[in-house]
Amino acid sequence: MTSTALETVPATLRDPMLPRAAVIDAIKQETHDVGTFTLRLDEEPEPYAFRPGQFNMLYLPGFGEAAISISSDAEERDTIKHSIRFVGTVTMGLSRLRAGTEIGIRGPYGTAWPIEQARGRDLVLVGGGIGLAPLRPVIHHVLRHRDDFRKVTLLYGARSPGDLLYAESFEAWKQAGIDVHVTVDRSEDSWKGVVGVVPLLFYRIRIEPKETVIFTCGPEVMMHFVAYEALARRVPKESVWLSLERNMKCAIGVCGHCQYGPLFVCRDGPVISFARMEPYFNREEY
Amino acid sequence: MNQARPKVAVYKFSSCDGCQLAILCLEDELLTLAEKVDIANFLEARSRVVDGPYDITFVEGSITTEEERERIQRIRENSKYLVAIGACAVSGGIQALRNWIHVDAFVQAIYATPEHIHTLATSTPIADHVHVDLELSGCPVNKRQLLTVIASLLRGRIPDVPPYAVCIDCKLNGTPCVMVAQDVVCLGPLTRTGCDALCPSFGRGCYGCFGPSDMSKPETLAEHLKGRRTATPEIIRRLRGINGWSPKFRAATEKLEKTTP
Amino acid sequence: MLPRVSATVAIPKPDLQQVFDNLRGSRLRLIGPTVVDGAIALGEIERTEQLPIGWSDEQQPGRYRAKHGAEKTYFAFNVGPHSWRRFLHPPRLTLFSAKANGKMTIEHDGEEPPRYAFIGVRACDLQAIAVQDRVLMNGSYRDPQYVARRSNAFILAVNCTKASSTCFCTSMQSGPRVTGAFDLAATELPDVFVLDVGSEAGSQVLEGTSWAPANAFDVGRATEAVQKAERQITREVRTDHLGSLLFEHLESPLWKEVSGRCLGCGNCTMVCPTCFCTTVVDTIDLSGRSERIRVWDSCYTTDFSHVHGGNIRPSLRARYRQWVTHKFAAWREQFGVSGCVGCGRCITWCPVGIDITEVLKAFRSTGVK
Amino acid sequence: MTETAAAPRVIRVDALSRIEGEGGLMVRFRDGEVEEVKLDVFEPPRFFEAFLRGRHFNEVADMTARICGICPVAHQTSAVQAIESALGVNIPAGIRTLRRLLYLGEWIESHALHIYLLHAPDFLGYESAISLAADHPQLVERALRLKKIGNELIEVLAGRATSPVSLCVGGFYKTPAKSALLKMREDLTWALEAAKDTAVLVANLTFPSFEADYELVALSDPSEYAICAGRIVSSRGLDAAAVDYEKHFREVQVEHSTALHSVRSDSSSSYLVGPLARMNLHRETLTPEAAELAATCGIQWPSRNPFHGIVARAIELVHACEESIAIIDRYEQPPAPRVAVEVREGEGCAVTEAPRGMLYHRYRIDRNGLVEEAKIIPPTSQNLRRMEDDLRLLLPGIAGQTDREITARCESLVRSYDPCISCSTHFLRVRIER
Ligand SMILES: Cc1cc2nc3c(=O)[nH]c(=O)nc-3n(C[C@H](O)[C@H](O)[C@H](O)COP(=O)(O)OP(=O)(O)OC[C@H]3O[C@@H](n4cnc5c(N)ncnc54)[C@H](O)[C@@H]3O)c2cc1C
Ligand code: SF4
Ligand code: SF4
Ligand code: SF4
Repeated sequence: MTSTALETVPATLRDPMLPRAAVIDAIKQETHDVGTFTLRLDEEPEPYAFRPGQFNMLYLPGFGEAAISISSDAEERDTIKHSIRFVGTVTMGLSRLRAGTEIGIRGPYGTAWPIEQARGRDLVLVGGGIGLAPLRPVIHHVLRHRDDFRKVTLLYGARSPGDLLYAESFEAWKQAGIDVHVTVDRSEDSWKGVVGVVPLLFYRIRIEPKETVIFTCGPEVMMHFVAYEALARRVPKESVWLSLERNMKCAIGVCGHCQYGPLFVCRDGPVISFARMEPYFNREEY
Repeated sequence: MNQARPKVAVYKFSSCDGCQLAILCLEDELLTLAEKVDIANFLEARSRVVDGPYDITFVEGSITTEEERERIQRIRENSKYLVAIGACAVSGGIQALRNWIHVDAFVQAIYATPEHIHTLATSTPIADHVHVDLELSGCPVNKRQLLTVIASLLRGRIPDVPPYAVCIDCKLNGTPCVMVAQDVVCLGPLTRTGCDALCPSFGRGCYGCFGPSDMSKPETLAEHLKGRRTATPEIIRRLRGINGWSPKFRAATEKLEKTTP
Repeated sequence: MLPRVSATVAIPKPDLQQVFDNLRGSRLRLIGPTVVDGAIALGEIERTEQLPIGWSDEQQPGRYRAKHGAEKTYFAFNVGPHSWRRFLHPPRLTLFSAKANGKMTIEHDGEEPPRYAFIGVRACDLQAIAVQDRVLMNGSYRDPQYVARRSNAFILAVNCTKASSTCFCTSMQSGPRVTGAFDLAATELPDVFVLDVGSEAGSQVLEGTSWAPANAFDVGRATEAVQKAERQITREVRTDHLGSLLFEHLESPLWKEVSGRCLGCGNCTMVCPTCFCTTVVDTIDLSGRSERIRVWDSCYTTDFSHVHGGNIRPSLRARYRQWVTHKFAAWREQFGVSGCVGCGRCITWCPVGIDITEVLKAFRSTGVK
Repeated sequence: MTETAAAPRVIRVDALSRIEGEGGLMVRFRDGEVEEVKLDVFEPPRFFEAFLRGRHFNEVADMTARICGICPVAHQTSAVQAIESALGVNIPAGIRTLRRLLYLGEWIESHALHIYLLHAPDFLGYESAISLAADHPQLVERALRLKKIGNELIEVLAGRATSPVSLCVGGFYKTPAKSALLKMREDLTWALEAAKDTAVLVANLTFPSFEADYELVALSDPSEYAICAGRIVSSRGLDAAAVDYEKHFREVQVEHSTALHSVRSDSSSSYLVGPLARMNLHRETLTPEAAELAATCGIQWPSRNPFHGIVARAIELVHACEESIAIIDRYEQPPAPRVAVEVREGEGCAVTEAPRGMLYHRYRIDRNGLVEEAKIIPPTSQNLRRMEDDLRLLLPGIAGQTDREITARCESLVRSYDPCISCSTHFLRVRIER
């Protein structure tokens, strides 16, 4: 019986909520509450490819799923890296796993950093805490294609020196021609660097507003001040890109949790321009 | 809780035994449970008692005597993870209704030699006395929720007990709202889910066995009920049921009392 | 001989049973209105006697009464506590089960989704189905369960011949006359059903009935009956620039005022025929097996807006605002239609009777200034 | 065990296990003679009768369900029937039958729990059913399934087994469709067979030879095994209407117990209620298969051996399954779940047979429908005095044994009563002092 004039659908539509299996190849403890998981996927059912800024849903049976950005090199095809902060049900469950265990994965999802927009211009990456994870694929890209960009700057901060992610790579990044500025909220005796919140690092660099593209990821208040500093330096709203975080249950735009005004963060984000976000961004409890 | 067989203890304070019975009512899982954990101290079920410390301790009942007040301290010291189970342990239970009356007079009335009856003036929840790691509300607790808590702890997952109101489950079940369709007073919008919206499915109003939901607004419902011609004393009585002593219901009723002549 | 698609025919009312039988003969499960626990709800039916014959309803903010009368009407009531999304997008659905033992073993029972015939879909609800189609079936990802249930569903729509006090479909351009995709659309008259044939399938199920082309008199009476319903509608929402009005007033004190009366129970979202939000619950048992179960969620629950580090919308004010701005503002940007179809359920089934049309009116008057 | 002339030998069980609620036992011997026996009830009083005052009669069933997690149906039934009597409400036969079915569900659940999980381990030499399961898994699985079927019967009728929600003054909030009950039939048919096997199993246990001269008291009804109503009869000739309960029984306080003890008003002597009393008094009203088993199981009825309580319970379990099936087969969903109730001033009481014995509730209702006075006498407080008497009789015969053996025997005797201490509200540790 054909009814109600609807198009016909294939009988077996693959359920987009079904994860595929991935093996944990290695786990590297980055800080006291962050670990980087290296995952390996079978080529089946299809080879895996992502763009910097996108994320996966990681699934641990009996615990649930969590949205985690991909923090590895997009041009390195055989493995995927995720830096995970252990904060709640799923991530704590993941923290107990060992290499060799299989977990579930769906993805990649979401929008990517608009690297093309930065090509031939200055790129400023601004990260806070775990927010450096989704920026790292951009750094990998810059390292591979340094000549595509003019000045590349990383402004990064964490709560304390012990919370700094990927600290062992900072030197190599500097060598490769990235201007790295690091700050911490709270210093410790051994800390010789800058103390203060991330947006303050803007006072240490010079910005050519028309020629600069900014990518930022971190706590919402931090991004708010990053946008503020950028706009104060006349960087156009269209050149400031944020990576947002919301509760997510499906990552495919049907569960409703990640709504942010008219946007679904999973579908229209997580990477989105400040120009698009401005009417809704940082409104009290929105 | 990574060691081979965690030691589990079950203790009773002032209560009806219904919540610890929920463990025995896990008929399909009881024997598996006894394999996965060492039921080391559970007087209602077994005579053998293995000394603590215990990995998981379930405490049923409220504190109503001096002896209980002391005993809960010792139990806490002997327990790694303490779960308060049931309305008595979480909010003082139905016997906390005595907190608004003078039991002394009553003791005089029932007992010929009242001096032999030792009781505190109030019935209070476990968390008023010691640190509680997890509270599982309900009168009685839902055995599925209880099983989820145990299985979660065994697998190292933070137990997840939904805090929202009964209304949501009532709607999931498709039960037509008894308050709207039958003019029955229902505490569902104030009460934490866990019972699977049982009372409305029997055509009657929820009476609050699971205590307040995370954003329970008893005053707001009370205002509305007054407008619907429900007398204030009745509203007070309804809120002062199984979980009357829970801070939210208690505050609302005491406020209502002040505003009624 | 069967009528052509887009023909208008009339059948004697008892012939509806023949239509039911034909549908059941095509292995469809009939879902229709039936009296359950004091309300006209949706349930599985087989015979026309199970319809609420002689029943009507009376709806007001926070109040619903099903009433039995003397007349042998089949559809003399409006939408009830259930909507069709219970069947197209079920409240609880097991996605798959998994076993954790170092390996990921996923079991996904490929059970055939049920094939339904919906009896008595009202104009607003038909519009609501179209709204959910856009969310669950026309985006870049499609929910296979929804797609299967929806594509197989037969729709016998019904034009409303009375309206409840809480209806405002006229404002939302969704009723009371059925428009959009249906197989059959009926208008009930005292003696006959006047049917618009909307599809080949709609025509086929008239097999064996004593259908006849509707005469002008019947068509006239049917039109008049629906117009009568339209005249009964008193509630109204002005929809022009409604979205921008609300977005401009995200920080209005009105939110706090209304949410002060709100219980935060979420009933408004649960009865709404277009709300689509779901969460996923992971069960866990002693054997190490777990299930992932998709469950309707509501933007009123605190867990809904929970992220690590706190809650995005800790206050009820913010959650109430999320509901209203999603329905009336964001939805249009997201899916190109209004998220509200004017069925009035959220008004009737709000236990404290908060009336969305009044709330919007209040915004309108601040908006105009 | 060294015994000096001066120091008494004391045996204490601080907290009795495998019973419901908390109590202890203390036995003191002096010069080899039993000097004192005390069943300590330190379960704190919960003051139901106090806070029921001022509540509306419609709330009483929900509140009294919380007296006991194991026999809430018993409390609810006694409560609603007492109130119905106060308000002059007549309950149609169909609803009364449904209440009986609900009550039978509780008997099945409670008896299965007691027989297998609480008492049988004593006879089979295990400390618990959990250890028993290691050697005899099929026994414990049978027990659990029986118990579950009892619970499910309650759930179909009233939502949940602990604090059920459907019983109310006037009837039920909702009655089940016949189809819902028929779903239970297959399980109950299995349960009937399992109950029969259980009866044979327990009748063949080895029982201590011990007898006492009881006044047995139970509800009686010539037409059926009395549960929800009947006259109060005893083996010593008492035959009274339920309303005269308080004329024939009274409560006394003892120092070591928060539970009051019930005694006969005239003689101040103890009496026995519960399965053994019921079986002894009116076996003739058992269902056919239960009656057949009672006659052939090898126990001589009437029996005055309290340890035979487990057999009586098993035969009642057979009865409960058998009668449940019969009720389900005859069941027609009543036209209305409850009858209209008009508020009026009044006083009423009801006696029903809880799994553990007679349960008395009395209420006085004022003209606004609020409770003015409530009185609740649970079976365990009626049996407490009798338990102490039994222990006093039992001990001289076993005084020569070790403390461990004495303790075990005493505990088993107490368990044979299936005491429910939480239930005796105003109501175990064993202490033996020698
Ligand atoms: C697009 C995107 C990319 C992301 N990328 C990364 C990434 O690369 N790395 C990363 O570490 N994270 C990332 N996140 C964040 C990550 O998704 C969350 O931290 C993760 O979902 C937490 O899941 P969980 O189950 O472990 O925690 P949850 O159990 O959801 O808990 C989160 C937090 O809430 C607390 N909590 C839990 N339940 C409650 C409750 N009922 N009441 C109060 N508090 C509660 C927990 O203690 C914890 O602090 C990303 C998020 C998004 C949306
Ligand atoms: S918002 Fe209210 S009126 Fe609009 S469609 Fe939803 S339930 Fe109906
Ligand atoms: S966000 Fe709220 S209003 Fe929008 S679809 Fe979800 S539950 Fe409905
Ligand atoms: S139904 Fe009413 S009270 Fe409940 S959340 Fe909606 S508006 Fe608030």
